[in-house]
Amino acid sequence: MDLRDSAEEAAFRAGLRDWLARSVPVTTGTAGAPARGRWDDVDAVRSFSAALHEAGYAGLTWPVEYGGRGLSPVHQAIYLEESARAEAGEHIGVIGLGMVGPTVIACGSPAQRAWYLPRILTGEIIFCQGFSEPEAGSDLSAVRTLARRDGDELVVTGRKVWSSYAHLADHCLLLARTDPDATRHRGLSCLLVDLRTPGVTVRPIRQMTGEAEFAEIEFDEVRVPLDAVVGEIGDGWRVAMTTLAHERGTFGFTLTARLEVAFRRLVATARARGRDTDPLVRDQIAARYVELEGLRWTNRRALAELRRTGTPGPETSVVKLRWSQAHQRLTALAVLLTADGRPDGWDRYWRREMLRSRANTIEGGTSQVLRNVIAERVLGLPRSY
Amino acid sequence: MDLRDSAEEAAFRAGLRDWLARSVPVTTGTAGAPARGRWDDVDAVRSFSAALHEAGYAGLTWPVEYGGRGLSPVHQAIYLEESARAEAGEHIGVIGLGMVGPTVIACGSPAQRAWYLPRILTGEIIFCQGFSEPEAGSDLSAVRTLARRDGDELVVTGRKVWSSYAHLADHCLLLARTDPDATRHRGLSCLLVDLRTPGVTVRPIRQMTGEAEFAEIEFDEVRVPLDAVVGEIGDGWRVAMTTLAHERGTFGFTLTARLEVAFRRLVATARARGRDTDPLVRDQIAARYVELEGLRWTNRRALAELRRTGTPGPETSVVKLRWSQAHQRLTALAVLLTADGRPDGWDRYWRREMLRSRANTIEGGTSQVLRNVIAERVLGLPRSY
Amino acid sequence: MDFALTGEQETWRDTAAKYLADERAAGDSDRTWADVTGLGWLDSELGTVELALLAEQLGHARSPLPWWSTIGLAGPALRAAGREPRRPATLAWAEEAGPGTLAALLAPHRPGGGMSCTVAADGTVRGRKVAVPHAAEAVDLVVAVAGPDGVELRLVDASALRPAPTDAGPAGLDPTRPAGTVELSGVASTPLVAADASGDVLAAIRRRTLALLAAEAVGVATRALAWAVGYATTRTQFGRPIGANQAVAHPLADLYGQVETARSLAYRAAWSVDAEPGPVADRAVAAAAVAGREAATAACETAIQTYGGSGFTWEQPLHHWYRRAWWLATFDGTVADLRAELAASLLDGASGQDAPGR
Amino acid sequence: MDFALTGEQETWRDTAAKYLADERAAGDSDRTWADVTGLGWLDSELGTVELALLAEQLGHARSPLPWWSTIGLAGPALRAAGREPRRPATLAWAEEAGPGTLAALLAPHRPGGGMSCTVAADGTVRGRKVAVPHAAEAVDLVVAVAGPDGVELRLVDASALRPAPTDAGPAGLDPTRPAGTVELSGVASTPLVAADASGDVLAAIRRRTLALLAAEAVGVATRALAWAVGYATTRTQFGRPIGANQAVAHPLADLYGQVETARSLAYRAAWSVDAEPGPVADRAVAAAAVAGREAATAACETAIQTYGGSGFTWEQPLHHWYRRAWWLATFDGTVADLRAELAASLLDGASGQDAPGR
Repeated sequence: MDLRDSAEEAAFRAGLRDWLARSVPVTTGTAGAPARGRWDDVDAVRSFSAALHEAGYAGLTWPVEYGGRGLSPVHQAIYLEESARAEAGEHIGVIGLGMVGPTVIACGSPAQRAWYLPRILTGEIIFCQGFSEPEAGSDLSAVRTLARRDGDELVVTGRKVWSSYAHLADHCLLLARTDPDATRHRGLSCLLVDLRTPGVTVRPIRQMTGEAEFAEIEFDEVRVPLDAVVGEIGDGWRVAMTTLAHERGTFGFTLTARLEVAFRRLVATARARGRDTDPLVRDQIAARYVELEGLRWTNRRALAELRRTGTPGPETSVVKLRWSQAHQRLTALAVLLTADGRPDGWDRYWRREMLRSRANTIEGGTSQVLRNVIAERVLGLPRSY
Repeated sequence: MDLRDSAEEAAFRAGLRDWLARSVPVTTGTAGAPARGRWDDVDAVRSFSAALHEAGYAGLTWPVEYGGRGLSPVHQAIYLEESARAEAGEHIGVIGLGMVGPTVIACGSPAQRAWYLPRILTGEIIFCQGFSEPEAGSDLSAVRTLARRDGDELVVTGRKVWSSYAHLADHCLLLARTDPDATRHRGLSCLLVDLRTPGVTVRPIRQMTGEAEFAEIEFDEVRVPLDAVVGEIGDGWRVAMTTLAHERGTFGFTLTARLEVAFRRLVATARARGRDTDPLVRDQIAARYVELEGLRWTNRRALAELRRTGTPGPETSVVKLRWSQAHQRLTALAVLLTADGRPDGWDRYWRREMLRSRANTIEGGTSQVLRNVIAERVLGLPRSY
Repeated sequence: MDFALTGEQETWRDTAAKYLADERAAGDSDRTWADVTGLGWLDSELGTVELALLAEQLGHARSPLPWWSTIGLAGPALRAAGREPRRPATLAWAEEAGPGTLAALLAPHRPGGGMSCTVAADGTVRGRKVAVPHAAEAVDLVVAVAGPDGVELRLVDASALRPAPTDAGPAGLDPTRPAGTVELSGVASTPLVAADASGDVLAAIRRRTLALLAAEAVGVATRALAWAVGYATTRTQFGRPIGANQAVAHPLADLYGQVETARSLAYRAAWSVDAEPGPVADRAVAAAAVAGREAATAACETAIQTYGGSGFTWEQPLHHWYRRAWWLATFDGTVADLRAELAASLLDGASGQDAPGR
Repeated sequence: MDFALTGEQETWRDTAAKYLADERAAGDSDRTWADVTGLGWLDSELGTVELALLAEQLGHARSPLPWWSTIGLAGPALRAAGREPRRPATLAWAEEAGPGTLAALLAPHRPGGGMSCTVAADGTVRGRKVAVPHAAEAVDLVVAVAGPDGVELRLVDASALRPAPTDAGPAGLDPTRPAGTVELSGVASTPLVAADASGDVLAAIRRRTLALLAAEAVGVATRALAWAVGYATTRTQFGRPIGANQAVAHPLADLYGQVETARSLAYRAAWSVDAEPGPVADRAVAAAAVAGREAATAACETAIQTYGGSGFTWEQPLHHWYRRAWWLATFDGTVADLRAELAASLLDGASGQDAPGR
């Protein structure tokens, strides 16, 4: 056990930190408060993504043969920590890089690898994920979107919701039912679909913050070639689980690094408002710090397990659950600190962050479902649902 | 809506308060801390019970024809409030007065009424309740204690647990299965059993505080005359529900009045320890006060409903649930206030109260079961268990 | 001792609920104002319990009307001068460098809280007020100003102001609870409450306003809980209603308990404002405000979680109530401030010892 | 960056667990002490991570041994003087009118905290120490006394004391964590740490002790969680295991998350004590102590609730662990005190700005 960076890791971190300091565009909102919305300026995100790729920071953990750097998850974790601390934006292909690409590497055909992977790395192709449906909710095996075989094509009809940034994306990894007679998680297939195909309609979903980070995608008799299927027909459940496993991998680092940025802003807000001497506020800030630190070191513990065994430790399952609560508590505290009616930019910033945080316990697995999973799969309790 | 006592209620309260001031024996523990254990000195409880009866404060709501005062539940509530504020003990027949007596009045035979009721009022007979069983837990309809018919007698064999003060009692209201072939809540009967009958063994259950307020009762071929059955044979579920309904009636007032005593002691402790100027402690004390007040006025709202409609309002169902949490939080706070290693009697007092309070969310209906009941019966949600 | 609403009170509440459920109430605000005036919601004989029952229904409907500011913030000052609040009205007290909250204005160690708005001998008032609720809508403007003998309350006709009061946007998350700035550039004013009585009237204003908003918060919480229960009963997942999961049902059961205790405290506080004004009512109001505000926020958050994905969409109306809940949670201070006030009442000074008794 | 325990560390932990699970470990304390000495638990080459792994297992077993006071409270002072802790030892610092906690003794604004125990020129010490952990069991007694140049740490042989140190009963709820009074009536002492170094050594003592107790708390929590999971899996009610109820299962899932994050922080703090002593380790230790203490109490409370009626009987062993959890929750201050310390480190002074970075 040694929690210091190795010499090689330290060098990677130093180089990255240096690059970030030079390359992250400075954006500031009113009165020193952060500019709103990570994705408000899509052109800026695109050009930063290109810079990331050029500097070799896209696809860190992808195998070298597919254009990646072949580095360990620890490097990926360092990348996520440092880019969050530098308040750097994410690569525009965050879903392609983190989920779809690894899925194509693991389950895709040589032709799929050759065509999609380089384009994901450069940001030329932007993927979204089409798993959730209005009626299915947390129950992916209840997917109803139909992909009917018609000669060399599949004809897709159905509706997907909660697809992150689908309105920015041009491709979608779609989970659809290819065998309408098979129930539950049998008879599903995963397809790589170009969203510019006729019959696709993408409608942004406006969140309660007033912004749209998600979209619904409607497929109306959309014709997709058979070679768009990832793996075999009927293999969709396994492929989708591969995708979700990659989502869980080092995603905890992304979340925790975002929380650290939020914590730093909380401290700055408390100072700016002169509330950092209030004992109740100090107690709360310390409590939020303990939560942040707990997540940070649990991530690292899970990473050590991932490196040793190839699968993340069971601790991983708690990170999203606890992160979402910690983030909600932090933003609510910040709103209270800025609720004295004196507008200075921070008040609007925190209100928006607080509203947005209410989705944290729902998106990417509701807290209720996560507790079911922990109870059943980690603790071995009897199935309760 | 008028929250003041009526003239008649005010007179009753004043008389009671005056009587309590004269009659409650003063008991004080180390360094001003309260003496431990409400029932430590059984002789004192007996003589106070006799005094209560003599002064007309036993059986306030019982009909006059059965030796009661025929007063409204409001008077009972006033009695409970005032006696708790005076830190008066309870009548030794608290279960007989509050639950068994009313059950005998509602469901018993004339002979049972004539024999039991006056003796409950004077404290000559002390009742306990024999409902819970080791295997049945929260599920009363799973009762296994058997009462086999043998001529003019029933022969009882089985084991009851969590019977409050059964080691002080000489009689028991027992729920037993008279028809072993009927399942669930059919085939049950309620019996009035003299615990001095051969074959009965009472063993106190030591709680984690080190004290014993509960006992288990073993029945080994105990012969009970047929006329000990309350209501009809096979009618036990209805009779038991009558008993439990009486438990719920004004029990919230007892609980809340006890919480008020605890709150006063909390404030006294904070002052004695010089912690009443600590902003975090002040915030906590205020939060506990809001909880106490919420219970107090919810009780009164429910009582108004009881008086108007004869059944307590649905708010009643939340009182025990929220009271138990409020009491646990209060005692935990008090332990922290006295945890500085300076023993003064209060530290031991609060530690014992805190340990005891852990049972609050279990005894008399676990919080989990109470939430089921509220969800299903009050909110109309689908059955979840 | 009778905590039951009278039949008249129940009818009063139900009539209000019925009107607010009608789409007419959601229409043009001038017409709605005329309606509620006609319904008697501004009548002087209403007790605080009746007003609280209205406030509860207005919270349930998340009405945008400036009724609460007219009745709660301006009403007591107007009535103290023998006037009836009939037109949309509000109170202007906060200043940039002066008192931010009513509590600060009333704090015994800083009477007036360093107020810089003043009144001249000819009755003209001068200065700037900020964070004035419904500043742009109010017709009658009660302003707190520093006179020669202390804080006075005076009436200004908003239509006479140049520049007109501005709507600086929502005072928090709820766009239907805007606040604005009022420039008093030597404008004429009418005396309402002199310096010797203003402390009592301002205390009464705060007490009444917090009591009404506590009831409003209970209305918000009730509506959110009802939505959540409805959704949990009808929405199916994994082949059964989601409310059949204890993970969904038990938080709603807890919430029911939280809302009902908050309701008990809100009604009791409203009664107390009329029946026992002074420290007892102040404690009752603070306790009700803490419980009501916490219930409203918790109810909306639990409802959003119960709805899952759709809970945080713009189209789902829940967030409008959540925004109101947050506005309520921070009006004139936070629940932490209210608890600090309660602690002072319970722990400091001579009255502390007896406080828990009531 | 590698957070994994080494194979040696895992073996070390498992050997300790195996020994503590044996009934021999629950027997005569002298024999157990000889055993653990033989097992190397007092060896000087052990790092704080290895010690924390032991402390975790001792918490899991709720061992009554004064190992933690020997290694944590006395060890650093003995080692600073080139001595090895082999016999049961402790530290005496608290005084009736002087410092109550180590934190108070170390507080920069009151060095020594008004200590009245003194050392004479001939090395004899005089005064009274209170709340001394394991006072009656310890053979080696490290005492903090006021010398001419400041606080000194000196060694007293407990067997030389007249009267002998008393066991004043449990310092809290756990009878296996007693504390007592030590009368120093001019008894001979040996110098361990001079005034110029005592501040650093006392800080190291506190850091190490809090880190070990954080790990012990994680052990307590782990045991309680395991019991609760076992009971929820086997106990049936209404015809199925109670763990099939989300009302039972979900609190255990939450608890698992709480315990695992506390474990991460405890290991990290232990590592930090050796690798980065100073403010970074102090923050790491305080965070671990907060999380560990809260996890231990929560785990025992959830376990008691899971067990239902039997959970609060004396016969059910859970309450012994709950008592230990409460002792841990209040040792040398509460979690609120620890959070105040964290807040000072994060918010005050120059280092605050960078603090969140580590």
